[in-house]
Amino acid sequence: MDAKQIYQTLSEKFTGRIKQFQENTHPASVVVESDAIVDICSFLKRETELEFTSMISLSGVDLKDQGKMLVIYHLGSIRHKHKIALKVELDRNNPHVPTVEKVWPGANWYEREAYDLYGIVFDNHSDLRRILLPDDWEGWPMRKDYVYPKRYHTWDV
Amino acid sequence: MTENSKGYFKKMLDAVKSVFTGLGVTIGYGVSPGREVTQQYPEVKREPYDRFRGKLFVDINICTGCTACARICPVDAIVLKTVRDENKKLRPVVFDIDNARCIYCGLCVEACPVDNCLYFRKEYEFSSYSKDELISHFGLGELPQPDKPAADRPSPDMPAQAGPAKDQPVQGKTDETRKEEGK
Amino acid sequence: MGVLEDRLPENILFTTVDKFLNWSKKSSLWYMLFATACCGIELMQTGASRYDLDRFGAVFRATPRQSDLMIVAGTITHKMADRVKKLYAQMPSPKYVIAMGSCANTGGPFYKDSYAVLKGVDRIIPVDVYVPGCPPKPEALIEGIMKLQERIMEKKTLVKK
Amino acid sequence: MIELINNIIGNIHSSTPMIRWLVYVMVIVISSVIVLSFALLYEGFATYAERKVAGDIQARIGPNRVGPYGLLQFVADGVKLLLKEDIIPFYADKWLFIIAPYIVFTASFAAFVPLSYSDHVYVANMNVGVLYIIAVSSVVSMAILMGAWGSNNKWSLFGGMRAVAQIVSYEIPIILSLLAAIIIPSSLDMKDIILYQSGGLGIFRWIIFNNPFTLLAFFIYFTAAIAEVNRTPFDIPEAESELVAGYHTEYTGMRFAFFFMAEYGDMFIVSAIAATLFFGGWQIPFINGVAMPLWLRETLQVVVFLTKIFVLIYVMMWIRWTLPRLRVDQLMELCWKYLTPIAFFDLIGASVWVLLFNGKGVYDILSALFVH
Amino acid sequence: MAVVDERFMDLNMGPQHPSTHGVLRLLIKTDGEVVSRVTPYIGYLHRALEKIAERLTYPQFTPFTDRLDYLASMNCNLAYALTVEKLLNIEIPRRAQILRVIMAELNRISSHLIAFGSLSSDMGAFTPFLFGIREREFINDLFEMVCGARLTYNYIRIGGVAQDIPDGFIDKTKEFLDYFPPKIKEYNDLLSYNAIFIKRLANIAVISPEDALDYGVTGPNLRASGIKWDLRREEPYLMYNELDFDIPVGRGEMGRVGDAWDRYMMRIYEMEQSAKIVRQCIDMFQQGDHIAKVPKVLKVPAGEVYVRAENPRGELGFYLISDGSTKPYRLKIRAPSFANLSIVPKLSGGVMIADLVAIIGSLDIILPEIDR
Repeated sequence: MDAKQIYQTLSEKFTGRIKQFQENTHPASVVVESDAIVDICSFLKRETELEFTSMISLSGVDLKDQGKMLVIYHLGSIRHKHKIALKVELDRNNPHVPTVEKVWPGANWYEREAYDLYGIVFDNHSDLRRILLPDDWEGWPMRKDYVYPKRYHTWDV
Repeated sequence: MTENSKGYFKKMLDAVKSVFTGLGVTIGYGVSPGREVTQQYPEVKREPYDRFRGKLFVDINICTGCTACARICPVDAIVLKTVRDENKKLRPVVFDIDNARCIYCGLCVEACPVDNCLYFRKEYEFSSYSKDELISHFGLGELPQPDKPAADRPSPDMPAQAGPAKDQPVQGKTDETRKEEGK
Repeated sequence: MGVLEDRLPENILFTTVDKFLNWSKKSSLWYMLFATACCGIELMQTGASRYDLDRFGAVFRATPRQSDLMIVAGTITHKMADRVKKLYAQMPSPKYVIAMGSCANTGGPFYKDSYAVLKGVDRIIPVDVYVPGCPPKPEALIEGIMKLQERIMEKKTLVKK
Repeated sequence: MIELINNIIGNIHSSTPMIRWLVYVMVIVISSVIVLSFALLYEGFATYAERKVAGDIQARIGPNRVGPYGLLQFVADGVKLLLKEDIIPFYADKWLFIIAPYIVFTASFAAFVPLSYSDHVYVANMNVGVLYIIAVSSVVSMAILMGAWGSNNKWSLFGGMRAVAQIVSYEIPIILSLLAAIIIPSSLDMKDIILYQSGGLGIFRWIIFNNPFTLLAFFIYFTAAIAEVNRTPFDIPEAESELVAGYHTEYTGMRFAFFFMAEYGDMFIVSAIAATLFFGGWQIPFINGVAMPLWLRETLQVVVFLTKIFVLIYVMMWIRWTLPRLRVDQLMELCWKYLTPIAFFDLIGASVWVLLFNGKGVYDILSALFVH
Repeated sequence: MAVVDERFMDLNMGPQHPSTHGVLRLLIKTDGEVVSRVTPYIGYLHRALEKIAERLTYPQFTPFTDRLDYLASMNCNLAYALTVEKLLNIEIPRRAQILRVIMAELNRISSHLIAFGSLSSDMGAFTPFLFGIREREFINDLFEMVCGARLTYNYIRIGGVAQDIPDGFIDKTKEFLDYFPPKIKEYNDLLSYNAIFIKRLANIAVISPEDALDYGVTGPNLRASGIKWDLRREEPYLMYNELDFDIPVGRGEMGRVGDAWDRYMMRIYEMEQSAKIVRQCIDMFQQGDHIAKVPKVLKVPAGEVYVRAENPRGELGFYLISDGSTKPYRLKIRAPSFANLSIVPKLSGGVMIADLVAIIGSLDIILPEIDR
């Protein structure tokens, strides 16, 4: 199935919760409501026509100028060999999105990483801690307005 | 003989056989030391290939002071200061390369518009006791304007901080932290 | 050696003994198996068949307690820095440190733009020899070790400084 | 040694108690010094040899810078280890931590005593020599556990536990397989055992060739012996990739050196037992030594004995640098499911053989047949 | 206050441990030798590569991709170049494509050699590790010849490759291709089919196909689970669709499909295949440019792409958002080892400590790529 058909299937199933279809990205992306992400993901995984068996990647993006945060889920299917990106737009000041850990267990670490670097909170996540940076690190370094710290523990950064 | 006991002996035989196969491989090396591949470094030095990216050098006399190298350097290892001389030509008065920070990627050499101006030598043995020695200074240093001394250049290195004293006995307390680690 | 250290006058006998002690220290530099990043691979290759650090009497030990030399091979991040300090503290003196590669020297590629990398391992532990390169060739590392050996030979153990 | 003194100064048993005790003490001190220096020299060269053998097998050179051909490597290592700071971890159990290495070393060193290096060169001729060695070297497992527990380090503790389990288990196949050999000369005295193996061109009356069961017993013994001295593929107590450095993780400097030397000492001991019990000890192959002058014969015997030992040690090193290591449960499986039952049946077989052929070996039987 | 469960012992493995392949830290709950839970702690090598990418221009970032997975720098260079080229929409000259494939496959061999070697040294056999590095040196020489560095190549650039190959490179590569296959046989004799090695790895840490997909495991680890998924075939980039090579899939030769031995063996098979690909590429060589025309100041058109390539460790993906300037707006690196490692807690319930080492080794993770 190509991306257009996937989008149509989705918009039929989840009427009103799919916001937008962006065809010029590679792979084509579907912008969805943040509340619906778990339903959509489990639908995408279960449906035999789609069968997105694995989550390839999950990335956070800081759109500082628009006051938004993006979470982008790259999904792929081994059987049907198609790919799609799901996008969720979040409020930059209070980014919250439900976790998809239950759908793909592999999402666990990706979500922790997005939390670590962007401060995006994944609701109902089983173990939301910093993953790359030390636990006592301050700030969300991948945000565009991040100021580099001057000192860490007993030495200069 | 039951199937089970057959497996018992077969497994044993297979194991012994595979062990001896492995021993056969190693004894081949063990008895013929001529197969060694060691290059005895200080005596035998393999000449690096022509493209080897060793220490960076500048032919400062043909440098046009275009600063292309300093701009492309992803780690700011090149500190370059230029002034215009009486002929309105740019002269590099300060050209420092911090070999301790250089990542030997070769981007600067490719960016340099003058042939054989900035180039890698095949030199790689220049370890030192201090970090300052690793900075190579190429700048012309002749300063037409005496109001800009060489010490003015931004020091790329902060002074090394004093760590714990050398040969300091480590007993007792230092292990507390180790204990917490459980290691 | 604690009793005699730095106490004896300088004469031929003690200087010779000193030389012998230094010779034994330099000939048996057991390095710690401590590698973080790219340089670690070159460190392994230096210990492997073609360059064979064992020729110099240098073998690797897994535990800091039995090592004399810490070759900081690779990037040290702030998260790792405390561990490096601890490992250094766990080594019995006399102990030596070689900073191998640009990352350990100054932070190297991550000097400018990284918030997470320690800019030079000499900020947390004393370094004896800096080996430049990114990563240094195994030959360069061996040269660094030989330079350290020279330095060890110059040191005085028993004789007054 | 006592016999030697007797020869020199007459029968000391007839002298006054004072002199007798003095001589005893002197003898003990001198012989200890001789054995200790021999053991240390051997251990130094063994470490050097290990590195050279590893070098050969791995297509590299090994130590060659320190002294001619790197021969002084072990001197440098030893002196350096002496100079190292002596760290006793803060939370260690200090007494256990301190004495464990000495006990390990003493146990391995004490096993050098009853060995018979030649017809007349030996320290003490015990009539229970084999038993004594087995008994003394079992102390090692206790001392290793002491050190491991004393270090108060989890990796050390794992190493110590593994070592004890392993050494205690493998003692059983070792003793069973040794029994299969011992019932042929029916003596525990090293010298008797060696003398039993004389004749037959100095090679065919070796116990290993006595009957098929002794041949098998040797392989069982050798496998179990490698486990007994904690070497690859059975080096799980100090498995570098799993337990950092196992039971000696926390040891520095000279204390570590004692552990290290004890390992090589143990290698010598198990090889010496194998050489004595299976390979005719100091019996010189193919040469009839009776006609030689005494000093030449003795020297040759010592050389032959040491050669046999070193060949076995080389095999151990060769195995070490070839094989991967077993997991701890697989190690136990090998011991209890394979080696112990087989050794047991082997012992029965050997006993039956002795009963059937009245203690005669294959060589005796065949030569008797051909003479007729 | 936290409740301490006294049945279990907390054990901290790493960040400095001989077999964690870098600075991985594993917090292990054990009951004796049996592991009940493993929590990996990563980030000890987090160098903020993604942040650096946002602050550097596109060509400037290429050297940093070398340091992503330094065992396969060429492949990382390649994936990054492919990503930027996708946005730039430029045609790569044929010669550059062939060169890229040769370099990527040679690097795959050298990376798998380390995987092979480090697993063997984790299993306690040190010699195969050195043999692996011995062959790797040969490839390092080839790379030094072509681009002047042994490990961090910075050779595959946006638009092509940095330099054309020097004289003699083809001959030397052919020499390597003749030299290499007999060595694979040696590895198999020495290690792959060794009974101890099989016993250590077969049926250990079986990854079922469903789990593999759920956790996003890719590369040889996925193929070992029986799923024939190789991006070189599924989404052919460069000229992989013209090349003839097999994709080895785990068959459970020694145990179950997807066990540690299968994962190990995938790499041996893939080395053979890569050698085959290089040989084909050499025959296909043709004259031409080594790099396409790329402007000196590179402005990449605005857009979003996710491009992935088959690295030795799995799928390396770059998600690039460009805003039309000279610097990336966001560059997300999807590292294969990151996903491969995340399955470790799932795999390691009820295994033994020694198995844990086997699991980490057989997954062949590399830390700089995980931590970025």
